[in-house]
Amino acid sequence: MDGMHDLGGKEGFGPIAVTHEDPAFQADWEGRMYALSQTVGSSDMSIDWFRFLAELLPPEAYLSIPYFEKWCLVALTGFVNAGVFTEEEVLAGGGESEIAASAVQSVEAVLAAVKAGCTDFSRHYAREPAFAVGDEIVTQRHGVPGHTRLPSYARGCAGRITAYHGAHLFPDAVWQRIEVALPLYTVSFEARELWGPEAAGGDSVMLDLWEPYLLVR
Amino acid sequence: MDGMHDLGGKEGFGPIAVTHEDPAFQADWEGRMYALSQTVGSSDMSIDWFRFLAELLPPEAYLSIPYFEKWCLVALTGFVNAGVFTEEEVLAGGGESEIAASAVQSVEAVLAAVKAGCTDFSRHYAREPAFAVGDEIVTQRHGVPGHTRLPSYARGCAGRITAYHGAHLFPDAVWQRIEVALPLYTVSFEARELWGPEAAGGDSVMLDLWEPYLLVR
Amino acid sequence: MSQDDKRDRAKVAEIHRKLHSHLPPDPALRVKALESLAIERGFVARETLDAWVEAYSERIGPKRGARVVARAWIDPAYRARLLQNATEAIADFGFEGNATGHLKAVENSADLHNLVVCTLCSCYPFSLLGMSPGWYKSAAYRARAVREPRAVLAEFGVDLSAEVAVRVWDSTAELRYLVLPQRPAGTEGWDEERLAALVTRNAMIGTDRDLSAGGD
Amino acid sequence: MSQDDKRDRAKVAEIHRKLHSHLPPDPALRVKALESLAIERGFVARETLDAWVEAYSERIGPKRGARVVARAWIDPAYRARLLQNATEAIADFGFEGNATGHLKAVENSADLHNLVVCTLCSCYPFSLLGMSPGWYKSAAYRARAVREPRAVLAEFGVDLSAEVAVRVWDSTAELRYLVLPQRPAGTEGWDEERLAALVTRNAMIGTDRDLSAGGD
Repeated sequence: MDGMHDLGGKEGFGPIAVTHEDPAFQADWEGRMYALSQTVGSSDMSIDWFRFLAELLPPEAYLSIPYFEKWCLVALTGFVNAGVFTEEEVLAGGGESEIAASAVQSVEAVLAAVKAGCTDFSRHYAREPAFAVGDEIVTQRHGVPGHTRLPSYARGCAGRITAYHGAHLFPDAVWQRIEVALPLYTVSFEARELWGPEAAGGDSVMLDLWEPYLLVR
Repeated sequence: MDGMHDLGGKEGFGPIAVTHEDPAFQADWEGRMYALSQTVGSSDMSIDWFRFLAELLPPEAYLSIPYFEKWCLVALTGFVNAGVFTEEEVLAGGGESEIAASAVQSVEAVLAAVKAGCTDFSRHYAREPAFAVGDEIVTQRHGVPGHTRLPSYARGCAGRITAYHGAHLFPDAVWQRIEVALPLYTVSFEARELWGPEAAGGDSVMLDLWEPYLLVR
Repeated sequence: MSQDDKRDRAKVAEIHRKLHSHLPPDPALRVKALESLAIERGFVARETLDAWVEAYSERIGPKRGARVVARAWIDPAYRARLLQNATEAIADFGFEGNATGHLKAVENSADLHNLVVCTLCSCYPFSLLGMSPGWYKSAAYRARAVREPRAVLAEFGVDLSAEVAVRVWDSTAELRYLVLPQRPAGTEGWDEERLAALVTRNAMIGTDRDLSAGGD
Repeated sequence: MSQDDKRDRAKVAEIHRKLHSHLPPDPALRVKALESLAIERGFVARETLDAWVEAYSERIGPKRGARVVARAWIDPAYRARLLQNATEAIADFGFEGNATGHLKAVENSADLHNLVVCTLCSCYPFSLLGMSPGWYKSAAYRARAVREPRAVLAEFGVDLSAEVAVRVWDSTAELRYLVLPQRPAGTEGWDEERLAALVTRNAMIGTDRDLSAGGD
């Protein structure tokens, strides 16, 4: 989907608000939101559905609201869409009564949970990958309507495969709850191929791209 | 410039706020702004510099503020940039004292001025145009840093020339105060060439494109 | 690109950011600031601004375009001239002017529908159709009209069969487009004024298609 | 695309629009609504949320990555393992976890500089570097890092000569990247802890380059 999230290469943004050291969270609510995202999920949720939900935010909201507020809207909309909460419950802001107490995690338990969150997205792949390291490829020219991970700035561009990572879960399928794994490659693009002669010769952009995004050159 | 203004084909926008009849202006300030845009200019201004100034608005502002508010910021920034007003004067909101009275136009005089605003953007062109009606072309793949009028959705796309309009002032030059006229063509693109197989076969998009945007196919 | 400091992108963007973040957020106050400064400097008289607002509110508007369309329906020679050079043809009425110096008329037929947009700003034939509607200037219309014109048309109540091709005119140069809709059935013998009353603004942009003689 | 109604784009977009326009604008109140509902339903205990905040505020952060980098500087065998399979190498410290299941280390050299971004969201190796900085998640960084990395680096105070090539890693799949900066001169014989103190978070993202042994 050619949504507002696809920001790579877009021009007109101002200077970067450079910082060198930061607290983990800029505000309390950011910390709460991150904690909620790590603990409160529904069976309905995958990383790719989560990302697609963010991509489906109103474009002007996507561009203007803080990062963790996007996560909050994604969580709320995801729960409403899955039938876990109703819109009315969300808009009422939650009740006062704390009903069910779930087990409390200690900080040590959290650290263990973070470690256990080391997820392997690779899967066995019975076929041969279509490409090998060193192959020259060109990317697909067109976007697809759903969630996908080929940025628009790298569409219709020539590149070279520099690494093969086996088959990884394919986001274009996973968001639809179809678990398919396809070969994943790192592809190197010369900056001038992507941006034209204004770019510095010798600079490059590396992208990890799934096989269906690539065509033989 | 790959700015926020380049909206064609971007996805994620909601339904259109359909109307069938409307007052000329939705609010008084819209009418005032339009009237100002037609009467208050500086010698520094061209239609292309005006448009580029709008493209240089902060992207989140471009997406969220009303149309004629963009015109207002363009006018104010244009005047500040040209040294006509200072930032301080603008931020002070103008003084109270009406100093110089300029001649008053009647409604009839305005109607005559509107008519006189029938501008011819074509210019004599001593050379032969590079393309003829019926020619198959492909558009440039890359954007350019300045103001330009080849939308990004139509870059690197195959089309066919359906009309030649003589040489028109070239926006990519005019915004820089270089008056150059180059051949202008209407180019027809099949919808599937632009958007992929999801588009309806037989549908097309027509664009008026200057010669430097086009390559022989 | 020119290095002329008066055309410095970064400098302009910085002025934009400063003004946008420091001016009062109400657009009416922003325009008031511009108006006050312009009047103070003698660039324009307040009454002149009033006259422009009145001209576009009362005298210039889609009724102009509707008369042009009605005449083209009645008079084959005028229709031919309109399709040949619309800027000259609308000058018969004195409707030429702002943004219509290079006007093209594009004609609908039983198997073709034309739709006009400007994806890069919101170009519009002001002197012929007056001020553009809000939706024409919206990001949604600009983004969607070129990519999914049939879905956009459906939101306007226009359901096209697959047999009708859609031709979208993205008017990003100085050419402007007027859609010439099909004359509705049941209007045989009607005069120009009566026909003009049937022509909607949206039909001349292409977001309306089947005009009706009414009475049903 | 699936027609499954639970995966209906238009429906989701409509819920988004409704919630975004009707919820109080303050993000703190929005998160409070989610927290209240989640606790009410027994999905999580408030104290568990406190523990997650504490873990990421006090225990997980860029100091982890700095230790990994320092060890790679000291121990050539470790450096080789890190470049071969970073997920396994950071497990020596127990730093593997969220978003580091497929970690890659990319090494700077005298003529190569690596820079990491995620243009499509803001992917980041949380378990190794902690929470990402605000600028990493900003539209400006995401838009500009791939197109004009040298201008972005200059804003961070990194001025690269034309002889140094920039390699930007746009980490849009599940691979995450750790930049292995060059060891600063004047640190011969330093131990891991002392070296780790020199490694900045930004150097591990690639927005810092020339680390300093200090003292000048």
